[in-house]
Amino acid sequence: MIDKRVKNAEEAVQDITSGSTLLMGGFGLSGIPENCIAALEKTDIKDLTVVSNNAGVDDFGIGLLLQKKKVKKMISSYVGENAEFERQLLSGELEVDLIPQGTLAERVRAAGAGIPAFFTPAGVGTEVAEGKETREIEGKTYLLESWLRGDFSCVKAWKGDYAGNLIFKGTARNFNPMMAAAGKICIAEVEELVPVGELDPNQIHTPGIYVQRIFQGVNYEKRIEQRTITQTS
Amino acid sequence: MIDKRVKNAEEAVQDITSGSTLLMGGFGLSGIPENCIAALEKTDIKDLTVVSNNAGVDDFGIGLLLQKKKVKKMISSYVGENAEFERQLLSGELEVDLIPQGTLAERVRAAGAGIPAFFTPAGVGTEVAEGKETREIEGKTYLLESWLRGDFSCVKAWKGDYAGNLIFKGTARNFNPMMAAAGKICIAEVEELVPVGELDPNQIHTPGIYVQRIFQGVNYEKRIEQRTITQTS
Amino acid sequence: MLSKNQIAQRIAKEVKNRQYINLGIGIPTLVANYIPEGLDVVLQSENGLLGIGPFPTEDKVDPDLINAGKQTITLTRDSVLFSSAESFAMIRGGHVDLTILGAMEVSENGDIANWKIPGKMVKGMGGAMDLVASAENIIVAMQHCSRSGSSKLLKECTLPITGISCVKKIVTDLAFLELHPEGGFILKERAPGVSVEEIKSKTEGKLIIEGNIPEMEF
Amino acid sequence: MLSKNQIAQRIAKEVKNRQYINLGIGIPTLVANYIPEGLDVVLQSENGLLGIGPFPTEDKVDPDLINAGKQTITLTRDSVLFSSAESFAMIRGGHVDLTILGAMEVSENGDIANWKIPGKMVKGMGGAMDLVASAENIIVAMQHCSRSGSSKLLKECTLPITGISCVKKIVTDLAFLELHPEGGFILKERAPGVSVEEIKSKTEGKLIIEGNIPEMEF
Repeated sequence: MIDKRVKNAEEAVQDITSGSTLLMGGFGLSGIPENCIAALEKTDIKDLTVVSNNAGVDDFGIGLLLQKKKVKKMISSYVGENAEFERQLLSGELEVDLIPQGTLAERVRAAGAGIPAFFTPAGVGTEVAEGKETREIEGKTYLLESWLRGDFSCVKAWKGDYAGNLIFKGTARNFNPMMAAAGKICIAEVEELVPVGELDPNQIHTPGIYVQRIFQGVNYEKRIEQRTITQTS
Repeated sequence: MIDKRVKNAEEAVQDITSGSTLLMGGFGLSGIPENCIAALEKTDIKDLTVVSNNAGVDDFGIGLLLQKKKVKKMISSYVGENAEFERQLLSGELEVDLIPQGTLAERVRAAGAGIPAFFTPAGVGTEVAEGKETREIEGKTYLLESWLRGDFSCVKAWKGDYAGNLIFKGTARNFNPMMAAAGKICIAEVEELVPVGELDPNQIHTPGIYVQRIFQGVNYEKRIEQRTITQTS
Repeated sequence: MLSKNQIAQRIAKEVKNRQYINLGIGIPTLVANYIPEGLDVVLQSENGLLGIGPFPTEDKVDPDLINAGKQTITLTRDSVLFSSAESFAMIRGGHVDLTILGAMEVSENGDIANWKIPGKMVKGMGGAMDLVASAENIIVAMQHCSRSGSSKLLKECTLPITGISCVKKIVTDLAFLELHPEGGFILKERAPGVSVEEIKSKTEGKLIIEGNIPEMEF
Repeated sequence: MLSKNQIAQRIAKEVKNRQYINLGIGIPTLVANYIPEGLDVVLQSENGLLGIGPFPTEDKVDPDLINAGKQTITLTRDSVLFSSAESFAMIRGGHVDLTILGAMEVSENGDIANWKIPGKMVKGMGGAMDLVASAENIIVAMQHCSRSGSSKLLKECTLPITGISCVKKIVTDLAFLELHPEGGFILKERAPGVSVEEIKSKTEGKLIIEGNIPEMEF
């Protein structure tokens, strides 16, 4: 067994340097690496390029890194409601690269899978296509998109074992598996860290080969953005 | 719940016509759709193009379809030991397209995922590259490969539910998930068919959206090609 | 004129048995409430879920179960969970049968604009560009005119577009229309109490009117 | 001259702690038997498994558990199962640290030929082309000469090649060699009792001999 355990988030992120490209799991605030974000917030790192489907909210998630001005560039599909984000963008402090969500997922998946480029229909005829190679294949037009790799990736799983095998829960899986595989160093934080042999080998979502460091996170807040409820009558 | 159940293999394959392209799950004889093959063997269908990592052995698996001269073309990565296969190939009755295994897996995956073409390093500088577009990306050369779609796919899972959700077992998963998604009509045979709600929604390998027909197979032989044993002392 | 709920209700009549359906944020989400009884359909959420259940009761709220609009939801008996890459593989691969989404503008050749307004903060296209580029069957829910009264069914979109030649049907507060394969909005039904003349005057793009145009039935 | 098992044994000394390793069919499979105690490594099987255990006892044989050579195997405590697409994603994506495979010929610039002999029935390349095109670290296990005595370490491969400029190290029955980045086989060690002269005479490609060449130690 290759033991991937590190003590905590601080140890896990300690060699992330300014200027790095960081891939982050999560959709909205669901399945985000809360502990890694908190640890990064405390460092002096800056000028990060952060690849994440969303950019958090003002006071949670990636929003915390934006508040501390650690992010030079966001690569996302939807940046949502985030006043500080908007301020930095309008003032020119922050660059943003907006990518169709499926293209983002596939570019990151391609990076982990060693596919440097692929054709996809999303964005054909739109400003997303500007400057990109297009090709007609079997009567339909496609854009050539390239892989999107990271120096580090930070992902959050439900359960994980010492060898870095991960299982996600519910819709908190989202971008986490692809981000894990596409980071040169993948840091996984989990709600429950178990010894090897406790997870069903047939039911692992992310094989440990993609994960370089794993630790059990603490104090998960799991904030909800839209608390929609069915009233019991 | 969209009920995908059909009665048996005969009903499932009844509209497969001569000249169809058929995608088949399995690696060697492991995880092959035994019931679908048996049902196809009994039909008058011929001139099939069969996409499968291997071609079975003389008297089992796809070998049974070869014996009955139903196959016009095999698209595989390794065709192994199969005397009838060799005879048909040498006599010109059978065409064979040999593809690197990872390229085969990815071409089929791409078909299911709506990616018409992608770059891959496998085969660069070899005869596999003949006639293919190459491109240097970040200092390495890649080949452009296209998706590989089927009119039908036949896959074999361990468990499945009425809605077509599938779980595979052990290394019998292999090519099955990709083949399932890449067939216009996917026929899934399972060892155990259960009502919807019995499988853990977090642990489905192939979501039912990819599966059009499902039935519980019978009389699985699960033949072993290399029975390697550790002697107990 | 139709209310938002009535637009959703009229769209729901286009849903067919055994469809996998992706519902966008806003009016499209409301369609789920009007899908006729007896139809077996499955709703897809692009953040990684097939089988979207109703909102949870207070005690069942789970931060690990949200839809693409980031609302807390529940599972159904036939739910399946998966990654975002798998989700868009389904969408891009044409496995989702019907896509219903909102629009700011649609052109007479089926282009759609729904992600960006010049001069306003751009929030991103999310999954909309993948959906419109991939789906065979796209129905748009929208208002026929802007608040200032200008038509949103145009010869050409004025806003940055999300996808080209992709919209098949439109339900607005005034009408149900289909896109002609060679261009033009075919008027199929009028909202109750709305005249053909009114629709004509509020449609900038080519409007095709053939025969008697019935009122919608609910 | 080394036996097949000794070739495997010598290759095993190149294995490093914490590596994920893909072993090809034949001699490479034997390497597993000689991996030094105390090294934590994981073996990958391209049909969808990390963590290959030993062959099963008679009562544990499972047709749903085979390796890429189609042999029945067992799982280890840290095994993970996955699809063929995921398996080659790992390989192509460079996540497998070490690939050990057999060869019929290797050229002095690191080209490898191991899948096809003209005139013989072609069985296919299986996963070999993906492995050699993707792996950073490839060790080849092979015989130095053919049965007729001709060298298999060549200036240029004569057989159809499997991959270009990819082999890093070679262990033959006669020697341990490394590929020079600018071409040529660097002789690093002799098999016990084999002279430099013999290796020289049996190597058609450029052989680089620097200083004293030690005998292998086991």
